[in-house]
Amino acid sequence: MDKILEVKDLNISFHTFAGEVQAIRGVKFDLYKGETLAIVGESGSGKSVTTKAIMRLLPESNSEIKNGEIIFENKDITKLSNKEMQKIRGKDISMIFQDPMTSLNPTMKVGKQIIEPIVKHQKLSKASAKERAIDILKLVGIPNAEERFNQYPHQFSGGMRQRVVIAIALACNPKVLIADEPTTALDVTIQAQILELMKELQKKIDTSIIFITHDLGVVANVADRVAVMYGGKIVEVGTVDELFYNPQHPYTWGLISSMPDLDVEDEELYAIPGTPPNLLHPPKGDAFAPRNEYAMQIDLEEQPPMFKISDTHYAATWLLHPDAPKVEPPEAVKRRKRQFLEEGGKQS
Amino acid sequence: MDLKKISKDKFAPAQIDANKSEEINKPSLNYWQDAWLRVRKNKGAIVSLFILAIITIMALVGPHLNSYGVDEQNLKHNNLPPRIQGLENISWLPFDGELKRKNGDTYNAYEVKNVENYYWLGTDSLGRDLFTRVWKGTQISLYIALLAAAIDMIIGVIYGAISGFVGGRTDNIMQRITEILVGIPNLVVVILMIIVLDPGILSITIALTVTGWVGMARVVRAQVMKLKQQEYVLAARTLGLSNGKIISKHLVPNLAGVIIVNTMFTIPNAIFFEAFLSFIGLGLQPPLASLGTLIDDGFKVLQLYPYQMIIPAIVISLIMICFNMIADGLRDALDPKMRD
Amino acid sequence: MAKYLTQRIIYMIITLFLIATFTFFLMKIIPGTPFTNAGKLSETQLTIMKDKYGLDEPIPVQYMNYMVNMVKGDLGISFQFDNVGVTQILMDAIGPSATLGFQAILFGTFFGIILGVLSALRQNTWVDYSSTFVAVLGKSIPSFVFAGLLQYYVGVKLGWFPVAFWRGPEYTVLPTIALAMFPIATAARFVRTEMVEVLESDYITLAKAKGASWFDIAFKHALRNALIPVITVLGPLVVSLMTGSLVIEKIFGIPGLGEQFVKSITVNDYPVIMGTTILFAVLFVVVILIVDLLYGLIDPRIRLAGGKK
Amino acid sequence: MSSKEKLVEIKNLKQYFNVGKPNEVRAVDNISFDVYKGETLGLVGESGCGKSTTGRTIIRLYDATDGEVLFNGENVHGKKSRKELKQFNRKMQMIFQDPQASLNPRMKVSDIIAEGIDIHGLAKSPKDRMNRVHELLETVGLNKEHANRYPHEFSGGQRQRIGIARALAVEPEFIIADEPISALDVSIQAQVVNLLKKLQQDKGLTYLFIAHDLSMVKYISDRIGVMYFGKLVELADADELYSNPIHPYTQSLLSAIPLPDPNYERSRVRKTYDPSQHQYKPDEDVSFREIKKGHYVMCSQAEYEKYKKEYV
Amino acid sequence: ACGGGDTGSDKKGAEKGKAAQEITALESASIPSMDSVMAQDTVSFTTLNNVNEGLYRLDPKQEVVEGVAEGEPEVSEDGTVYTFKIKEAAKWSNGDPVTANDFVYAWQRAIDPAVASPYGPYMMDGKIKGAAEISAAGAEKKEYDLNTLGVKALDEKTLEVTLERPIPYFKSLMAFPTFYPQNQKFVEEQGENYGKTSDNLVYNGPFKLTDWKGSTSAEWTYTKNNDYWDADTVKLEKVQWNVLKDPQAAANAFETGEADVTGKLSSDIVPQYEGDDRMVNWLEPTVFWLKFNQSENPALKNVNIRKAIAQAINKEDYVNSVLNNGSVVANYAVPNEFVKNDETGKDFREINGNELLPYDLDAAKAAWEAGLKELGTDKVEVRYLGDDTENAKKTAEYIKNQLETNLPGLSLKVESVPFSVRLDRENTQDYDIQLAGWGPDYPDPMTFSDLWLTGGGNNKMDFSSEKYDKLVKDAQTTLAQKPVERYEALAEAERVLLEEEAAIAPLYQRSSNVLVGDNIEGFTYHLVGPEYSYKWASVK
Ligand SMILES: Nc1ncnc2c1ncn2[C@@H]1O[C@H](COP(=O)(O)OP(=O)(O)OP(=O)(O)O)[C@@H](O)[C@H]1O
Ligand SMILES: Nc1ncnc2c1ncn2[C@@H]1O[C@H](COP(=O)(O)OP(=O)(O)OP(=O)(O)O)[C@@H](O)[C@H]1O
Ligand SMILES: [Mg+2]
Ligand SMILES: [Mg+2]
Repeated sequence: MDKILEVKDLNISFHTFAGEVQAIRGVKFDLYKGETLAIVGESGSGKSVTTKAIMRLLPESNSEIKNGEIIFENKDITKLSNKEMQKIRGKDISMIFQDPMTSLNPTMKVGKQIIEPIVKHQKLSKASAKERAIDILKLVGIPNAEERFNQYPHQFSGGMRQRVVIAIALACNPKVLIADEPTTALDVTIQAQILELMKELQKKIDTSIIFITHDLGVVANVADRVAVMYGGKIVEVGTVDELFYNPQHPYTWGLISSMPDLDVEDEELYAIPGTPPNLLHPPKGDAFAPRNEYAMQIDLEEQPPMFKISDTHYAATWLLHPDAPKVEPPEAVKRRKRQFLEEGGKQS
Repeated sequence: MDLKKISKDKFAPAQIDANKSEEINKPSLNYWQDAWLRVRKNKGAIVSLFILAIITIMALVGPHLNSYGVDEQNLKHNNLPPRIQGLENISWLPFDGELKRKNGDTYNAYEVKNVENYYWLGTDSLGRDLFTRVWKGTQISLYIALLAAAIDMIIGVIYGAISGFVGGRTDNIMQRITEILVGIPNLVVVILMIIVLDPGILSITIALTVTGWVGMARVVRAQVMKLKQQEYVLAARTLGLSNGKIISKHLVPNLAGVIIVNTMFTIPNAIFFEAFLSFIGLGLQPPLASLGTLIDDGFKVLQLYPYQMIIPAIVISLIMICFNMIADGLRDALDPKMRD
Repeated sequence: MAKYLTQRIIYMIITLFLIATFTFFLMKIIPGTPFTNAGKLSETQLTIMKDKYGLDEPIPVQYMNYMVNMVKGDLGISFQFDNVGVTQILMDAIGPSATLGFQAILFGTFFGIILGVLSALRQNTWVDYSSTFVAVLGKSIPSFVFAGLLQYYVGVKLGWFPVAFWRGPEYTVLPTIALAMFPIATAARFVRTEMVEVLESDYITLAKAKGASWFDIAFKHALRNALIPVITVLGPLVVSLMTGSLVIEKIFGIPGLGEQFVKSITVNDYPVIMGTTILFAVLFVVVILIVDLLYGLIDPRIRLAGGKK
Repeated sequence: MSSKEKLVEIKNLKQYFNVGKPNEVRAVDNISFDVYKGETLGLVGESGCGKSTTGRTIIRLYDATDGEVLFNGENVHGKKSRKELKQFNRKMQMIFQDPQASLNPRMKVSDIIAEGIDIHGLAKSPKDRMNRVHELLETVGLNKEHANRYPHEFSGGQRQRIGIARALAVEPEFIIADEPISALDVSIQAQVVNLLKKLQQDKGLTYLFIAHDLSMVKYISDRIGVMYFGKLVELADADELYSNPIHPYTQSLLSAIPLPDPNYERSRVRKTYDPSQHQYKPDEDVSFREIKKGHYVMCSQAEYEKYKKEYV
Repeated sequence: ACGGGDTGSDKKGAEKGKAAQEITALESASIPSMDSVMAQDTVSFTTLNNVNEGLYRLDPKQEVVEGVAEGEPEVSEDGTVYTFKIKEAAKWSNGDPVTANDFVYAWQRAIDPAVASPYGPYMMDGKIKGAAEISAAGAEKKEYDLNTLGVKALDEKTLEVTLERPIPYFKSLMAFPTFYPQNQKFVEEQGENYGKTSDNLVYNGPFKLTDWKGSTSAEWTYTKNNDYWDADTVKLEKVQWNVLKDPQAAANAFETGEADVTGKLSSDIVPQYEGDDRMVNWLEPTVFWLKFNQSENPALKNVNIRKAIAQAINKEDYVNSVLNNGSVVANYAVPNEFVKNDETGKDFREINGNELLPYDLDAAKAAWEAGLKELGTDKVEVRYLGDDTENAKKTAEYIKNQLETNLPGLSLKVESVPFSVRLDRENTQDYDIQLAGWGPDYPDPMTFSDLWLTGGGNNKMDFSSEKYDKLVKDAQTTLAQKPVERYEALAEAERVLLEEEAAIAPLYQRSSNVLVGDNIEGFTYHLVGPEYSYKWASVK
């Protein structure tokens, strides 16, 4: 598979009143053509910052890319001029944001908002751009597209607005689509529709998607591969099956076990203790160590490297060091693994 | 890094203090300290604050820095331009006591009038020392501004808070009242105030406050309508807190940012309004002067004695710019979104 | 919509009625004499004059008469001018004032908005500081000073524009600029504040993500959203500018309302004071209504529903 | 749930907004249910269906348009003296959705928590007051040092725990938790849910738990009500509802829950719900009927029979 | 082609060539009324004076010369009946002749209570026979007969006027616009509209008013009236008027050539033109003084206190440094360069000179001490009422400073109020000391002297001196036809008023300054009534 986007050793800091926030501390991943890469991790772990860096949407006033490259079609995005970047945005790489209620301009007709990137990037006339926009509206499943074209966002329901946002993102058949928590603000039924829609569209235009979410259920639904972020780093990456059925990082274990299982009753939920690290003063060693019940001396002193588990599966935890004591993952994780083996057995 | 080189004992379980993970390692800053931190980073605001402090201090001590009194008239010495010891020989500084005639000639007014004294900022048409008068005027302008702002804050905030919080018919009526107040030209209201009260600073202050608070009330009302739906207000209600307490304990403190910022904008308006009143002859009674009246007086002789207007104009502009910069700084710092 | 409008208009009428009543009684307690030559008038003559202007009737009767006539559109006759109807005076004077005010508000908001937008786009840079500086200057220096400076330097020294009078478009240039300083300043300050906020919103980020240029972002996306509060403050400002800036009118010799108003106040020309106040109030409530309707035009969310969210 | 004593009875509750105006909203439209002492009743449904409004009307943040709420057999709505109201405020408390928005940013944590104590005069002295605050902080898993800090210094989960402590301060019997975990991080949600469960066990609390995350609701609730457009469409024991959803909306809702299981997700079939599928006649009596003991569904007589048949 | 440029050069060419007889002038206010009967302000009077004419008018030397009257009137022995002949050539601009009836009509209107002219009764009561009675009847809402007014048309061109008592300056009164004729037919035809615009007026003066759109109009034009009996004297074809209130703006307009004549300059502008030939300066017969209200404040009832205050103000400094506009110190109550005795040709001021109640610090202090002793106090508090104009405020500041410095124990509370309020408070005598001024309506010292009669309409400060009253009454009655004795009596009255009683404290006599382009000849100002005449003006 071809790599379409490569993020190499990215380090990003924010200069704030309180000091330097090291939001991204050496993030590295690849995106392949046509795949969906889900990035999960908790709030503040740097998911949005990473993707905003790809779009070059970080606030100019206080953000700084300290190190690293973002290679897209042999160009390093971090080095492009604003003009060049404007050409890429919306055309080659586009983005969907979390909140459909606020990401549309309330004073601009929906149609105009869709047309804008089309006119800008594809140099179409207004009329043909309109045609195209209506097509896309139909594509994302908006009934009466012609009529809706001339309406304002407030006349749309939340789910429909998110579809419009998706339509905007797809207007120019982007090569990469970044979806930053596109369904978090929606309720489950609409979320399900949107997810289905995205998958369908991906098939049609063959884009690569970076899909950010907290929700492991959603990840299970959409992702081909998953990257788990914690404290400004990617701590585990692998295919969706590897990640759900054979997770290696204790944070991933924590995440999976804290989800209630519909079948299991009345047993206390697993909760990851403590609070996320403060990136103003990132810990010396493994950022997860203070919340890690399996933490070792070394976790407090040194950051773990990425250990390879399989060709597609890597995790950054000292537990994978050959000298580390073998630990058992939590029961919830093991149960999944068992399930998987049974079902996997059945399938094969 | 060579993975093999790590000594085995490093893989012993670490001692993690469970409580420690809940620890907050940020220093405890309350909201105001936090805001102050941010204001401090805003150079414009800090410089402005500093200048304003100097102006305020000068307004208080300035009139006593030389031997001339505020109303000390010496007609023989009238209309003298600025002259400062030591600076008088630096030709590019405007402190050499020279004036220009209409035909372009310059002459030294001090020599012409045979005056030995130094008037740092010159004298006015009654031969009063402008240095003393400008600072005295600053005092009055600042006083008017602050007093007006204070009343504005009190009436505007209370009115707006009640109107917004109670809502419904009360709100409707209160809104109509403000509409009527704004609908009547200021001048008419001012006349009324001046009839009812003795002319002077107090009546001006009250006059400008009669309608001056309406802006504040509107802002506060809008904010209160937003805030009263906030969950912490609802929480207070479920706990059984009375409406008055909710307004004073929960709403007003959270309006502080808006109130302060709005006040900062009110202050220049108040100063300006006073100048306007003086201009149309409803303002201060002589020999009191404010910056506004000084500008007004100076304006009349602008072509002959430009310094008489320029000096108070510089002071008033400085004050206004400072207040505006501070307002901007505060607005950014007290941003309700509370960026960490 | 119709229902909403009716309701608004009823409120407007009530407001106007209250304002008229208030001013009427205010006139009655104003000190001073309405007769400019009172110093020369004997008691007998004062009696005759009062009789002529109906000032000898009991106040409630005067009030009723005034109100009834007002409803009929008759605002009485002026004391200072001989036998001239107040309506006539106001109609003569509003033209120049309105023209000036209108031009000033257009010119002022246009430049104010540009200044404000630039400020917001380049927050905390020299662009921001200098535009703040200009804006604050516009607010802190009384407009008569600007007027005087413009008249002397641009009119007399440079000779670019006529220094005074009211005869044609070129005569409006200097007073318009002088009058526009305040709206420039006001618009600039408000636009900056609002723009800063709007520029942080999600839909602006989305616009950027679409590849929009900064120009499109500022003027197509952000400005309109930033304009609502600006309109709120500019609305009443329009009225005060339209009804004339007395000082500017005086300096430039413009036969407008402002001058008229101040003069009528100083000579206690009650009918003119009242008439002007009522005109002002009418304009004010109408402008407020227009502003409310404009909200809808600018922000479709408020449209038609009739209420603000 | 040995004793099935009713703590709260909601009878034909209605809450309309903007009554008489063109934009009238029937946020809660004639719903009735009971909450038993010591149980957790979950309330789910899509966004905007009236869950929060139901909760807020019960606690009297809104005056009900119609219907009544009985607490311990006593009507909560209707005329009340301040004292009675205060009394009632102590017994019923609420936890809010947004831990950020529900804490006054200008108040210290100790003052936030002590607010209820102050209002109801539950502390004898300032020292006693502080002790109570410390106790409450410990109860929710925070420590004394946190008392003097401001809300913005805390993480979301910690803030929500402060909100819980505030509600507990007046020792209520009944707590309405309006989406207490929706705004929280996955890794933190579990902490809060565990805490709520523990508190229920220790203090015998009764919860009305509003959420739209159905897996959490199932985990914490004894019974679950499903709302749709201001109406309660189904009410049953948690397990029963999950294993035998009857109302088509419930079925659709359940089929939409994404599970953290790629295999399952790959094979998932989603059901859609279209209210017109019922084809009710205009005069048809659509009401809440008991299909099985404790399992109620909003349906017409015809549907009732159909469901009953299918159910067996 | 470039139109703008063309017209520009055309204009220049015209200006350079033979001087067009057109000038532009500035006025500080619009014309409130063009109905001579209703007019009550200088702008109206000035305009009326240029577009209409009474029996007589004032010339550049301030002498009374023929207007529509033919030669001198016939005066009866006792000086109470005047018979005027009206010029045959006197015509209205609509072609009608000016007749005696036009005067009768106008004067009857002026006194008619139903018309309520503000100036009519003021000018006529006590002078024209029957006037006061008609006013009084009107005020009491009684019947009155306008024909009882002492004015009659003996025939088409002969007018007879009967006076209450002999009035030595009566002829000059006839130059005052209130006594102008009105074309009855035209006025009645116009009805309500009479005087509304320049089209609703007829003219019998040197110019016709054109382009005047009514009272609020900010511009108007005088156009030469070719039907005027003395049209040959009139050189100017056109005088274009504009209202410009701001004095600095007026000077600016003058500088750019947009105006050839400005209105009166404020004292701030005058120094800018010091030594400039284009500034025309003259002494106005307007005197400003402090009035002491002797009705309430016990201190002001004391003559020593009044004298002290009157003499404690350095007027020289005040006039030179504060006013600085050519105004002169006034140690008198009747202005200088105002009236000359017809018989001796000497200025009234020559009798008393300029030394009544002058600035004298020692005398002031002595009087102050004495006054305080008499009052038995060492602190005196008085209120000072002044206008709220810039100059008046500055004056207040100066006077306060002078008095408080020079008279220990005196404190002055300054109250600056709008003009109309000051008038009102004068009427109700709600003041202690007031800065006021008085300008004459006719050229005779009496216009100043009768102000201070006991109970006089303009006294309004409870000043009462039998001696003073007698002297003035004599001048009005027994001495009316004896000019020399009459002046002596009035001068003696002035001495009593100031030196003995210090009833008022004169400050200064105002000077007027206007800018007049150096291409203009024959610019004419007047000291009484209308301010300017353009009949004799021309462009060089
Ligand atoms: N403009 C900014 N200024 C300062 N710090 C920032 C800024 N934007 C992000 N950060 C910091 O960067 C870190 C990562 O933020 P990011 O938005 O990427 O988190 P996230 O993983 O997307 O979280 P969420 O799930 O809440 O969206 C956080 O600590 C945040 O405080
Ligand atoms: N104060 C109010 N005025 C008018 N309408 C309201 C008000 N509060 C709520 N509504 C409306 O009532 C309906 C129900 O709202 P509610 O907040 O109860 O829904 P919800 O089920 O809690 O949704 P969510 O899951 O988004 O919290 C919505 O349509 C909402 O717009
Ligand atoms: Mg994010
Ligand atoms: Mg809700």
